[in-house]
Amino acid sequence: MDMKVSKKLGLKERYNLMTRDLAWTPTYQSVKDAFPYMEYEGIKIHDWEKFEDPFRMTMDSYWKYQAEKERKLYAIIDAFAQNNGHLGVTDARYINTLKLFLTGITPNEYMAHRGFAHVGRQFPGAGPRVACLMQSLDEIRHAQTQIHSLSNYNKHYNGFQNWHHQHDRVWFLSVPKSFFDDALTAGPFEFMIAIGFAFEYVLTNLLFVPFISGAAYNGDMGAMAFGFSAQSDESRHMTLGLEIIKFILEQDPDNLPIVQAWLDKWFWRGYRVLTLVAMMMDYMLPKRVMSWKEAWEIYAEQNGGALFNDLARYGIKVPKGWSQACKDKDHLSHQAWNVFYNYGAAAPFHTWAPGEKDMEWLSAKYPDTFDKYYRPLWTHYAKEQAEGRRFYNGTLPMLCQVCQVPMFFTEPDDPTKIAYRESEYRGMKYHCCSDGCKHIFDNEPEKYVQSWLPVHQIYQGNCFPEDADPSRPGFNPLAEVVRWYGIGWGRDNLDYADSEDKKNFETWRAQATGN
Amino acid sequence: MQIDLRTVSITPLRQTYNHVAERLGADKPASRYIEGTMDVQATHNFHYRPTWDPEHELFDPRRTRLVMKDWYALKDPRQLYYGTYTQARARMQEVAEADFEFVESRGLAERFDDEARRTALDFYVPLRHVAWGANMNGAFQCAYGYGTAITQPCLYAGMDQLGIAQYLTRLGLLLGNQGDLEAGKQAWMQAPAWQGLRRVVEDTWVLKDWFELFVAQNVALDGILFGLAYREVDAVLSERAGPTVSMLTRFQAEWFQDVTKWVDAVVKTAAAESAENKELLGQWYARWRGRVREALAPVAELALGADGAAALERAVAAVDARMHKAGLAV
Amino acid sequence: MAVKSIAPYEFASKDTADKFPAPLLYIGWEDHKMFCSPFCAPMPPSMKFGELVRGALPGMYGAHPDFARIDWDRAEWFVSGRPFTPDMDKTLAENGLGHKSVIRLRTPGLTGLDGTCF
Amino acid sequence: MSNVFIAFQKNEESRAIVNAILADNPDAIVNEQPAMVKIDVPHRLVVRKSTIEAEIGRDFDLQEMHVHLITMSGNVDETDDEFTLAWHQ
Repeated sequence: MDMKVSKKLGLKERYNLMTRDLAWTPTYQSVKDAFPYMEYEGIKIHDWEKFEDPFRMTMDSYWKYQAEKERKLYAIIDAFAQNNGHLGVTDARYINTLKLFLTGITPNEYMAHRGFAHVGRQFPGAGPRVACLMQSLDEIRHAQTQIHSLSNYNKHYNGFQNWHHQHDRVWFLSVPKSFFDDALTAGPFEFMIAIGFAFEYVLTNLLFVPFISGAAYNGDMGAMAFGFSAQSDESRHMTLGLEIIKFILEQDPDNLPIVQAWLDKWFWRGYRVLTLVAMMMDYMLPKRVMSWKEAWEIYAEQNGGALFNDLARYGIKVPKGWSQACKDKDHLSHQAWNVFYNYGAAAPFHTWAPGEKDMEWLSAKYPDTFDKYYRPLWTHYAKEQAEGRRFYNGTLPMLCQVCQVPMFFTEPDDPTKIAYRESEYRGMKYHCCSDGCKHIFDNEPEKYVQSWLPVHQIYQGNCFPEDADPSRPGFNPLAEVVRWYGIGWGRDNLDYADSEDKKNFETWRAQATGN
Repeated sequence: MQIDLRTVSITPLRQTYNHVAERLGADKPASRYIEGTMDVQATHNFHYRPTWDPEHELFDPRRTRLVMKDWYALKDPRQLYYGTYTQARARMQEVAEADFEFVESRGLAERFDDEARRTALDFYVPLRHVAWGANMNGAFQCAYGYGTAITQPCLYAGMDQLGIAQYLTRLGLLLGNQGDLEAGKQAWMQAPAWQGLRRVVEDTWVLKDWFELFVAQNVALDGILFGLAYREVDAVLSERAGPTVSMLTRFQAEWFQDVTKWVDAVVKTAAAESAENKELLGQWYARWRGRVREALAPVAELALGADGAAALERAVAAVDARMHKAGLAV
Repeated sequence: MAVKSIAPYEFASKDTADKFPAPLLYIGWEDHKMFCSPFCAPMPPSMKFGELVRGALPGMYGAHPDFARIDWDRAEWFVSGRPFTPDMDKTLAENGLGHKSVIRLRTPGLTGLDGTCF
Repeated sequence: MSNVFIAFQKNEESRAIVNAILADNPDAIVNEQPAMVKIDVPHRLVVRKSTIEAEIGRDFDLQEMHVHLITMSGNVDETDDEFTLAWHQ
C-alpha cells in the first residue's frame, strides 16, 4: 500500500512528489562540491529528470513489506534451528556449499550495501539516489539474514566460524573480494554498470537461483528461506540496473563507448567469480538441480541474449568475452573443482572426488566432455585415496593478476592447454589467465599492480601468525599459512571422507532414527 | 520414513562465530544484533585504492579526525539490525497510517483552523527539504564511515529522514494541496526566513569529515530542529487548533525520541574514549549548534511569532543538556 | 587507456622483486593439469637450472605417475611461450630468467592420465 | 522472439498471481520447480491488478507482489493497474 495522498494523483505523479520534488540544486555550495565525483569518469548527464524510476516505493511501503518478509523469514530460521533442520539435508557434503556462501558471498553483500550508499549519496539525480539507497538497505539485509541463517550451522559444523577473518585473507576468497573492491573503488557510474547492471542483471540469476534451488533440492529449508527472501528484493535491483544503463546511454552518444568498455570488463570479472558457482552446482551439491551448463544456457545464453538484443538499439554489443564463456560451459566446473581438490588443505571446507553415481550424472549432463577429459582424473584420485595417498598439491599456484583465480583456465578452443597471457608494465611482467583478464589489466594497469595476490603475499612473509618463526628448523610454511587463515587443520579442511562434519552428521542422524 | 529430528539432543560444537566470541570474551550465544553487526565490514588487505579518493583505503578510519581504538565500541543501544529496524518502523508507520486515515476520514483537515493551517503549511512543508538533506548526509556517513556498528544506524537514520520528508509531503497535501508544496519549495529556495537553514544544510553536504557531519546533522540540526518542530511548534498548534497536526507528525515525534537514545550513546562513548575526542566533539558541537541556532531563529519566528525565540532557546537548551550529560563540555 | 581518477593515481606495484626472498619463477608442466595450475615459487637467481630440475621439480610434480617416466633429454622448454634451450649448468639468471618469468616444460609422449592431459 | 520471464516463490498468494498471469497472457509457459514457479512469455508479459483481485477476492496492491518475487527479466513498467515486462526489440 503506498501513501494515500490526493486521489487525483496517479502513481507516478504521487511518487514524484515523494522523491524528486524533495531535491533542489544547491546555490550556497556549488553542485560540483556537493557532488564531486560526477565528472571524472567522462560520463555526460544532461538531465537527471529523464531517469525512469524502476519501482515507485515510498518508505512506508518499504518498511511494511520488508518487515513482513523479515517476520516470515525469522520464523522459519527459528523453526529450522529448533527442529534440528540441519539434520534433514541430503548429507553433510551439502553443508560445504553454505561455507562457501558465508565466506565468499555474504561479506560481499555487505560491500554492495556500502557501495550503494556511496553512489546513493553521490548521484545528483533524486530518482536514482533513492533507488540506490533502498538497494543499500536491502544489501545489508542480505548480509545479516545470511549471517543469522547460517549461525545455527556454525554451531554444529566446522568452517563457518572464521568467515570475517578469512574474507580478508584466504586465497580463493580474494577472488570475490577483489571483484567487489574493484567495483567500489571505481567511479560511481562504473559501479552502477558493474554491480547494478552487469552483476545484478546479467549474472545474479546464475548465482542465486542455483544456490537457492540447490538448498530446496537438498532439504535445506533455512537456506532456501533466506535465499528466496533475498531474491524478492532482487527484482527491484535488476530493474534499477537496467534503467540506469538505459538512462546513461540515452543521455549522450559519447557515453556509449565508455559503457561498452565497462560492460566488457564487468561481464568478464563477474563471469570469473561465477567459477565458484559452477563447481558448486556440479560437484558440491549431493542432489543436483541442473548442471552449470544448463543454467548457463537458460540464464546467460537465452536470457542474456534477449537482454543484449534489446540493448542493441542503443548500439550496445554483446560483451567481449561472451562467446568464450559460452564455449567454456562444458569444462568450467570440472576444472574448477580440481583446483579445490588440489588445494583442499588450504580451504575452510571439505573437498572430495565425485563417486560413481555422481560421475554417471556428470557424464549424462556433459556427454561430449566428461568421460573424454575428466573422468580419468577423478578415477585416478579415488584410486590413490583408496591406497592411502589422497592427493594434495603442496606447491602454491600461479594466480591471474586480475581475477586472482589460480591459472587453471584453458584455451578457448583447446581444453587441454592452460592459457597463459603476459603483459609488461613499467619494466615488470604481469600474468593473466585469459584474453579477458589481460585486456582488463592492459586498460588499467595502475589499478591492478596494486592487487593483493595471496600467493605473492605468502612469499613476502605477510601471511604467517605472529608467533611463527620461519627460521626455526622444520618450519612448515603451508601449515603456518593455514593457521593464519584461521583454518583448523584436520577439522575445517581436508577430505570430506575423514571429516568431523561427516562423523557428527551420521551420528546425529542415527540418533534421530534409532535409540 | 518420517524422522523426528527434534528428538535429537546435540551438544553444539560452538555457540557463535569466533570474532563474536572474542568480543564477548567467551564462546556464548550472541544476539542477532551482535552477530549481524560486529566486524561485518572488511578491515584488511584492500586490493585497490578508490579512484574517487586515492589518498585513502576503501574503508579507512582516517576519514574523520575522531580516533577510536575500536570502532565497534559505538554500538546502538536500540540494537537495530535490519530485521528489528524494519519491524520497528513498520509498527510506527502503521500508527501513522491510522492517524492519516483518521484525519482524512473524519474530515479533520477540512475543518482545521485556517490560521493554524497556514502556520502548519508554511512551517512544516519546507522541512521536507531539510529531511532530504538529512537523507543525503545519512548516506554519506554510511558510505565513508568506519565499522558497521556506526555506519548501519547512520543509513537507517538517513532513510528515516526520507520517510519523514514523505510524511511531510502528505501533511502538505492533506492540509493543503500540490500548490502548497510548490509554495513551500519556493520559500525554501527564496524566502529570507529559510535561507539561513538552507545554507546550513548545503554546508553540511560539503563536509569531508563524516563524524563532524554526524555531530552537525544528527546532534545539532536534528536535535534542535526536532525539538522546535515537534515539541514547541506542535504544542502551540495543538493548543490553538487541536491535535490534528500532532497526529500528522506523530511519526517524527516518536522517531526523535528513538533516535536520541542512539545519538547520545554514540557521543558519550566517543567522548569517553579520549580527551582529544572530547575536545573535538565539543568544538564540532559548538560550531554547528551556533550555526543551527542562528539559522532557526527566523524559522521559529515564522511559526511562533514573538514566542519563537524563547521556544528555540528551550530546544537548544535541551540539546545542550543532552550533550552535557554525554560528557561534552557545554 | 588509463585509469580515470579524480586525483593522481600512482601506486607502487605490490610485487616488486625486492619484496621477496628471491625472484618469483612460474613453472608449468604442459599436458599435466592434475596439478591444476602452474606453480609459483621464489628461486634464487644463482640456482643452476639443473638444480631446479633435479632439486625442485620432483617435489612439485613427483606425485604424477608420468613424472618418473620423463626422458629429460627429450624435454622441451619454453619461456613466455617461446621455445628455449636452458643450459643446465648455468644459473637461472644466466639463462635469462628474472622476476616473474614463466617457464613451461613439455615432455613429448607423456600426455597425462589416460592421455587426458591431466 | 525473446521471452521475458518472472519467477515466484510457491505459496498461496503467488498461486493466485500465477493464475492471473496465465489468464492474462495466453502464450505463457509455466515451468514448475521445487519451491519456485517460473513463467516465460514471448515478448511481453502483463500482470493485472483486477485479475488478481478477482482471483483472491480482495483488494490487491501490485506492490504486494514484491514479497513473493524471485526474479524477472525485461523492461518494467508499473502503473496502479498494471505491471508489464517487455523487450522492446
